[in-house]
Amino acid sequence: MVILKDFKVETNPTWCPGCGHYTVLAALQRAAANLGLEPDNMVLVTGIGCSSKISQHFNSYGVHSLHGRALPVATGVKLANHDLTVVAAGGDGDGYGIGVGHFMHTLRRNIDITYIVMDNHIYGLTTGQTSPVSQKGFKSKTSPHGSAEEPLRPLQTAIINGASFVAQAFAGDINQMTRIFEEGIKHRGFSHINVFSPCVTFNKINTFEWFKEHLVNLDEKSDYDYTNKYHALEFLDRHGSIVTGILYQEDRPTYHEVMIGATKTPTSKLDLTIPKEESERLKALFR
Amino acid sequence: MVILKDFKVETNPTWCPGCGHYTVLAALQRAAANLGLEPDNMVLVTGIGCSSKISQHFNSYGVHSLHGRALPVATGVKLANHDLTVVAAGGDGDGYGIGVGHFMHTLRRNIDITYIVMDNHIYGLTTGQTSPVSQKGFKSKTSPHGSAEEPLRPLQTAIINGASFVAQAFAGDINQMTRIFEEGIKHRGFSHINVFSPCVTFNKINTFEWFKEHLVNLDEKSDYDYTNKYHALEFLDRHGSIVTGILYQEDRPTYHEVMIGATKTPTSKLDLTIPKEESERLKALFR
Amino acid sequence: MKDLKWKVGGAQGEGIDSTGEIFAITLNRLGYYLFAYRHFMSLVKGGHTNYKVRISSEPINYHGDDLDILIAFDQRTIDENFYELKNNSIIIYDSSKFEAKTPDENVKVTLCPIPLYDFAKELGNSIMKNMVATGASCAAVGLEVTPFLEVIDDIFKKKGEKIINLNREAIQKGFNYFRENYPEIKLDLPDKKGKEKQNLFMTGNEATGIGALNAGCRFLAAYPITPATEIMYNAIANFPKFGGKVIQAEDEIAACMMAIGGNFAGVRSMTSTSGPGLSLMMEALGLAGISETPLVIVDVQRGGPATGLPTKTEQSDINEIIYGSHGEIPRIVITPTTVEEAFYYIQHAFNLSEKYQCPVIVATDMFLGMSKKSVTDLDFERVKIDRGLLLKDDELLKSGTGTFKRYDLSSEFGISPRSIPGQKNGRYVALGNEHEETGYETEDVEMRMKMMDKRMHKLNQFNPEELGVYYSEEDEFETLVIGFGSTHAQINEAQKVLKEKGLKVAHLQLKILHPFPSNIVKEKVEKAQKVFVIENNATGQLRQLIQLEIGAHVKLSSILKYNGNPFTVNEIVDGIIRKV
Amino acid sequence: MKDLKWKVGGAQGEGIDSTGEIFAITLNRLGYYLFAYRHFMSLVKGGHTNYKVRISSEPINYHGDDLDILIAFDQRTIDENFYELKNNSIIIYDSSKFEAKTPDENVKVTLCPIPLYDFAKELGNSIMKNMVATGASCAAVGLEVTPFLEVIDDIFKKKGEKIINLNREAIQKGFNYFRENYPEIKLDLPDKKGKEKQNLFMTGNEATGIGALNAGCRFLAAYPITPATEIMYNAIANFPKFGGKVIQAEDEIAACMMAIGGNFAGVRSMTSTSGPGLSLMMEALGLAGISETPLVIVDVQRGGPATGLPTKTEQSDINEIIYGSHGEIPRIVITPTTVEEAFYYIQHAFNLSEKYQCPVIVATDMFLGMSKKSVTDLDFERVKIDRGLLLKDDELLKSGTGTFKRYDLSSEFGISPRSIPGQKNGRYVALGNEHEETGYETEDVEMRMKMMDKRMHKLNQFNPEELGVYYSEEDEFETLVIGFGSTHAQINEAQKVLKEKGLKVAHLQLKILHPFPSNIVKEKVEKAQKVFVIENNATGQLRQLIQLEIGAHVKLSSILKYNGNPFTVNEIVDGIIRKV
Ligand SMILES: Cc1ncc(C[n+]2csc(CCOP(=O)(O)OP(=O)(O)O)c2C)c(N)n1
Ligand SMILES: Cc1ncc(C[n+]2csc(CCOP(=O)(O)OP(=O)(O)O)c2C)c(N)n1
Ligand code: SF4
Ligand code: SF4
Ligand SMILES: [Mg+2]
Ligand SMILES: [Mg+2]
Repeated sequence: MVILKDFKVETNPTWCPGCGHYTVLAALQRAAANLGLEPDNMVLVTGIGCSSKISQHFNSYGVHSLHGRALPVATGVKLANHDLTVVAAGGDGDGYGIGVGHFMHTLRRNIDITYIVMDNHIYGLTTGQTSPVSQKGFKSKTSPHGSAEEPLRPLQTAIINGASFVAQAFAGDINQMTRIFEEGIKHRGFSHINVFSPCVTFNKINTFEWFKEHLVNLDEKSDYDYTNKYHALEFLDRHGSIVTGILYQEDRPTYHEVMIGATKTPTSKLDLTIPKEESERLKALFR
Repeated sequence: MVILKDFKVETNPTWCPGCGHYTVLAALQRAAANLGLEPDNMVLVTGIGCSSKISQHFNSYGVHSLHGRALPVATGVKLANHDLTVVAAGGDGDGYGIGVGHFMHTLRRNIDITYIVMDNHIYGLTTGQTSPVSQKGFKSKTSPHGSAEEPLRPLQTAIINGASFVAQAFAGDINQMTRIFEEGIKHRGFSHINVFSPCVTFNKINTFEWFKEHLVNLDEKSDYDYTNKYHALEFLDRHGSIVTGILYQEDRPTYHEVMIGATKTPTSKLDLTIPKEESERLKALFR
Repeated sequence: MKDLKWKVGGAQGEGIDSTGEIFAITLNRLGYYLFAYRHFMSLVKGGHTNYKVRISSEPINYHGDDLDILIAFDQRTIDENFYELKNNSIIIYDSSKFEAKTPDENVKVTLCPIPLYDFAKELGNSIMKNMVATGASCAAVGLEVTPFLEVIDDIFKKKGEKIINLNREAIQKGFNYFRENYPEIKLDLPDKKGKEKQNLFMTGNEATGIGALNAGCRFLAAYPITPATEIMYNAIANFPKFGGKVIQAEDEIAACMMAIGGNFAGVRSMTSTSGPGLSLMMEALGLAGISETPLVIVDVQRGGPATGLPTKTEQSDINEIIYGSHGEIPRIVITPTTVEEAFYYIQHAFNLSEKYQCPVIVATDMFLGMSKKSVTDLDFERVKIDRGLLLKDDELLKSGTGTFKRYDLSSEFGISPRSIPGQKNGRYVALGNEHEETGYETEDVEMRMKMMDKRMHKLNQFNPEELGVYYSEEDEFETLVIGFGSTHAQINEAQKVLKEKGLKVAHLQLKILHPFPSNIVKEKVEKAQKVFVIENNATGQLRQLIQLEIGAHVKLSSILKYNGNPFTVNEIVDGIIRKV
Repeated sequence: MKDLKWKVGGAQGEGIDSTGEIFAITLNRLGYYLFAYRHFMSLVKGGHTNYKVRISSEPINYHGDDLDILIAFDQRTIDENFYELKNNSIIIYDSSKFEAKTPDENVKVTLCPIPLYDFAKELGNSIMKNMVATGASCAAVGLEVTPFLEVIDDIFKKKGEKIINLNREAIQKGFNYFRENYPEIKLDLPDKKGKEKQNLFMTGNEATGIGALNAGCRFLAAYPITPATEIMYNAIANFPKFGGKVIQAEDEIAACMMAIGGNFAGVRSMTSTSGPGLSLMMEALGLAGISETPLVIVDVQRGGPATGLPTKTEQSDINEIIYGSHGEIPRIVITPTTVEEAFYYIQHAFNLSEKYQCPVIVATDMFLGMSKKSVTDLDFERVKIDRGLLLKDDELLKSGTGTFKRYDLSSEFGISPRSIPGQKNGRYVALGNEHEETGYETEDVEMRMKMMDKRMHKLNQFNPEELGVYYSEEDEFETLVIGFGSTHAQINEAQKVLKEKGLKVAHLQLKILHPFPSNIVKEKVEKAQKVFVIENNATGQLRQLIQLEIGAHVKLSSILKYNGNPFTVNEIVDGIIRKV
């Protein structure tokens, strides 16, 4: 039996005390244990940032890749062996800044991975610059007079462009977050989970308290219909996107089931020998 | 007085006969002439693709840059000299494939440029591969069994993420297209104009005829409210995005007016000398 | 070696390629050895394109300097290709469209007007002019029409009876017209030495694709780019049968990162691209290097820089391939010289990449990648799959549940055994930061040095000469000619010409550039009085490598070509003669 | 040269930096010459960090090998820095937190426990322990407390009376405690030779930012990355006053492309980054090269490859900087050696970039970029803005309305005059494809050659030696030491030590690597019996450049360091002595 401990590593995370990323790690460990996943069958792929260090602190296979590039690596891993549970994770800068192009394309392909964005509305590791989801007017070292840019709306963008599971969680509510992670991992297809995970060191605006004050919890709305895209968009809009819960879910084939060369057996387990008659057939193509 | 001829170059475009891009070029030339723009005060920035060759065929300053990178170049040009009329253009592969990250960030900044995407649902110049907006099931050399991916929804994405002008035109209707270009160029802020511009050589599905059959013209809908985002989203959804007209428009400050270092005088026209008292002040910052 | 050179030219989009193809496929099936070169422009319709076929009695890797038969669909074809025509050559042209003018009276050329277009129109489809021309070509080289008709049957099988018959008729028309009107003209084909229907007719790109498949590659992530896209098409056509997967990535960064992910997860994975894409992969390359993840990149080079000359050939990415990516990583750079080698060397690339757990870049170019040749045979057994130090499940099980040392410093030659996800007890994090033996991030100065040394010294035990150097085996020579990659054939032919002229010339062709095969290059350079380095680039990148690795600056002299076309034999001969 | 070295260390996030800053700023204002080096890790809190200040009576560019005073907030600080402590040095440590242990009994060190934390607590804020330590430091070096209090007043001006008083009190407390408890301890400061409140105290990054501003740069597009982000901060703080603009791009590709757009539109524009960002700019670099658009890139190098050692120094991007981007372009690579040069050379970079219409890369590193030194003065007049061949409005008007030949082949040295958008009659398309004189895309073989030659020969007239080589002016020497960039100071000091030991050593420091200053390097290398090439990288990238450009393989020998830290003087001295 897999237990929580199996997903823990010996060394301690190097995050600042109180950082939201700690609870995200804990929730992911719980979710994995609750689902009875095997650490050896999981791969956690991350980009670069404080948040992206989570792949070093979670006991599974992992790739701590390059800034903004978690999703293509995760895609490669999944397509190589679709029996693996693949989770991609990173920060808002990583995923919605430099990496937003991969985000758009991975979600529309419906690759069967869970993508957790630890969104603190700031660049943490590089010590506090404005991120693409920082609020308009947000002051940081790179926007001393307040950000002049409209923040991106990743959840809405995901919903509109074909993500089949879209949810939002909050590092201040580990129980809901754990449940959402479980649902996201169970979901067959691309699961996009944005987690408000406050940076206690550099973001003095979007703090745990701030989120607690503003957050609307979908679990408390019994009439919410998470199969309706426009319902989700409208709801997000009404609440300034400060909502937690499962926003949208849809069942459709995942990429590795329908892509060129789709196989039941994971690619990594295939026999590589090419029988004589096949090599002759291949040659004959050129005669 | 500027006339249409001023925007024409001597050499002929190298597009295939009948390619939609011809009319896009013509409409842009007309729009520029109608608006009385000076060719010398215009910059047309493109990426790489058949469509992106438009910068060579339009008589203004131009940059025919790199695949997917028209928008950052256009941004640099505009911020360097905001008195210039800056138009960015390219294909669907260029803008929504490799370049979609720049698209997202440029639009949310509301850089005052007009971005024309000549959308033929295919990669033309590289002789026919599936593009990120090719329909699901679309067959091409890279998706012989039909595309397995959900196409991106660029218009909806633009509307949701803060583009202040979003419209769609059709190469088969040069008059409407010209009007839309004029409005887009006049609009202060980021104007996103998607133009259905059929590739007569490689896309045998989304042809001129196909579009003519399916297109809904917003100009004919007197009750359409282009100031309402959700109205626009819903309308696009209802018509499978095959709609022409101005979908959404909003008035808000453009980036160069509110960014760090915003000036009335274009940056390129500033005097570069640093007076003695200023150099002394600068040095004093380090004492 | 007797040969005959034939070329068809016209405007892009007119079907020039398929005319060339049908002509060439037929001759290949008959047992001739061919080499076919495609010239085209970076636009879809209009622009001049041509397809040249050299026909020989022996295997060849170059389409030849000159020309015996030119089929011209427009005057531009004549203007642009006339300089290639030999004395006593012929031009078959479409007399329904234009009156041919020959730009130079000194070259004796026979004009053979044929109303190609009119014939086609008669058949009801102007595109048939290509087939009429094919028929005429058949007559001009003195072949019977039957084998051509058979090829037509095969190729248009799926298109139905009607199309087949139309094409057959067109060929027959052209054949008959030529026989009747130019009975005296017959350009001799060389002896046919190959067996019928035996030789394969394929491009370097196709050989790369099939080679990768045979190497056990089961995942290709790529983004379309000329002249590399064909590798992707080939994979799409052939990987699925073997459970292999192909994905069209959103850009080259993603493509390369996907391939890294695939390799990490235990599948031999690659990406194929050309210069612009390669430049975008520089950061990813470093990740593969430091995380010791295998990775194979194929760069089909084209004219640079930036977008440069997208449909032309060049060998100018070598510097970036060897030196690109910030910081320092081990890597292997292979440059196959022929279509056959494109097949075999991609297999070595996968073996080396897994053996040394480092990126391997295979650099071909548009000339090698898109030219087609008759290949006698491909030996699918020659290069055995060797997956390097991949731990077996039971080895890992025995190791206990303690943390797995993926980057074990005590490993021999610095190559630590790998585990792959799914294996028990093999968990680790592959990362782009400096790390400890377990993969955990570190900034410790000692560990940093040890890990850098581990990585940078991995290749010390690898002897690049074993993999790939061709030497012409002269015992005595004065002049040494060095090239790499696709220039092999022309240098080879040039060497013969120079020898006939009495020069003592040896030829060294490098098939690996990094690690540099210093020993043999040094030995030969030292023996030479003068060394010519032949490259399809403007700065002499190989010459610079030789200077760096060997020295001998004063002996070295560059012969460079960077106008987008492959070298001719004559250019090399001339270049050398002018300087010795 | 007498000097004193002081260091404060503790956990990241404890305010170590500001302790160092206040101590250093005060001494700088007093007229001492300082060099301050920051050591930190790639995580935000926790981890060991320290701030070292070397105080001298003359300008210096290195923080010194050893240490006189260590302020330790934890035992780790002692453990990690003990090796630097000289005999008779002191450790001031926080005795309310731990009991100091010294790892080596052979080094005579006086321990000065002070209950820093308890004092701070008494004041009501634990962060005040830093100020207590500053006060103690002040006493330890025998200074009066007043100048420190003045600095406190200045720095906390905006924070209000209360904070100021708290800080003042804390300093006073530390000062008094030290005086009372360790009256016998006073480490002598060197003579103070500078004028009070005269020297600037700044980092290489700050000098780069201010230099760019003075060069007329009015647009910076960048993406945050350690250790380059400071340049962006500096621009944000100072450009707007002069109408300059700064944008935080979405990634480095965009940043570089924006800078190209800005330059195209006539504004001197730049981007600043470090290795990973540089790798992403490779394709854009080629675009600037072929379109002949000026572009300045600053690469503040850090430990590679990939994410590598993000907060450590290295000189390992040189290969990519010189050889990166597919295809071939002209470029200039400058490597300033001091903070002052960071100021002047960025100005040359802009002039050269506009003069030669090609990219210029300024390669500093984290050591130079983030270390702070006392700078006597910066001469804002020294490097005049020279915008190269920018056409005036009336010149263009005179030219008539015919198509403008942006890439005029008849231009002298291949440098064609430029127009900028908005100018009448200057319209053209800047492009990444090969092009004609007007900028129109071409695949013509003749034109291609001409354009390549034009671009590649532009720099022939540029003499790199004029720009940047330091030579120590020995007439006679046996050993030559060559370095580039930020290693200047340590090599310089090492040279002195070696001379004292009787070795005949000369020192050549390169400030430009491409085009390579071959003449002087050749001349000196030829004179030398043995040449040592000192580099902060693992493969000897400069040594390789010398081999490539000069030859002399056997004379050359590398002294390399690649553990993330700058060289010590001793490492260089030892390295040389061991080999001569
Ligand atoms: C190509 C590249 N550019 C820039 C960086 C520097 N960098 C490291 S982390 C980071 C941002 C991290 O922000 P985010 O993803 O939001 O994560 P957080 O630290 O806030 O959790 C940046 C810009 C890098 N490592 N690589
Ligand atoms: C970095 C890079 N990758 C790939 C290419 C090859 N390429 C040129 S154009 C193009 C696609 C063009 O499609 P689109 O933008 O839709 O324009 P269209 O030709 O359809 O008008 C591609 C993939 C390139 N030039 N650069
Ligand atoms: S800097 Fe912010 S995001 Fe990073 S570890 Fe600290 S609190 Fe968390
Ligand atoms: S290939 Fe398609 S997009 Fe390109 S020019 Fe021809 S018709 Fe137009
Ligand atoms: Mg963040
Ligand atoms: Mg397209």
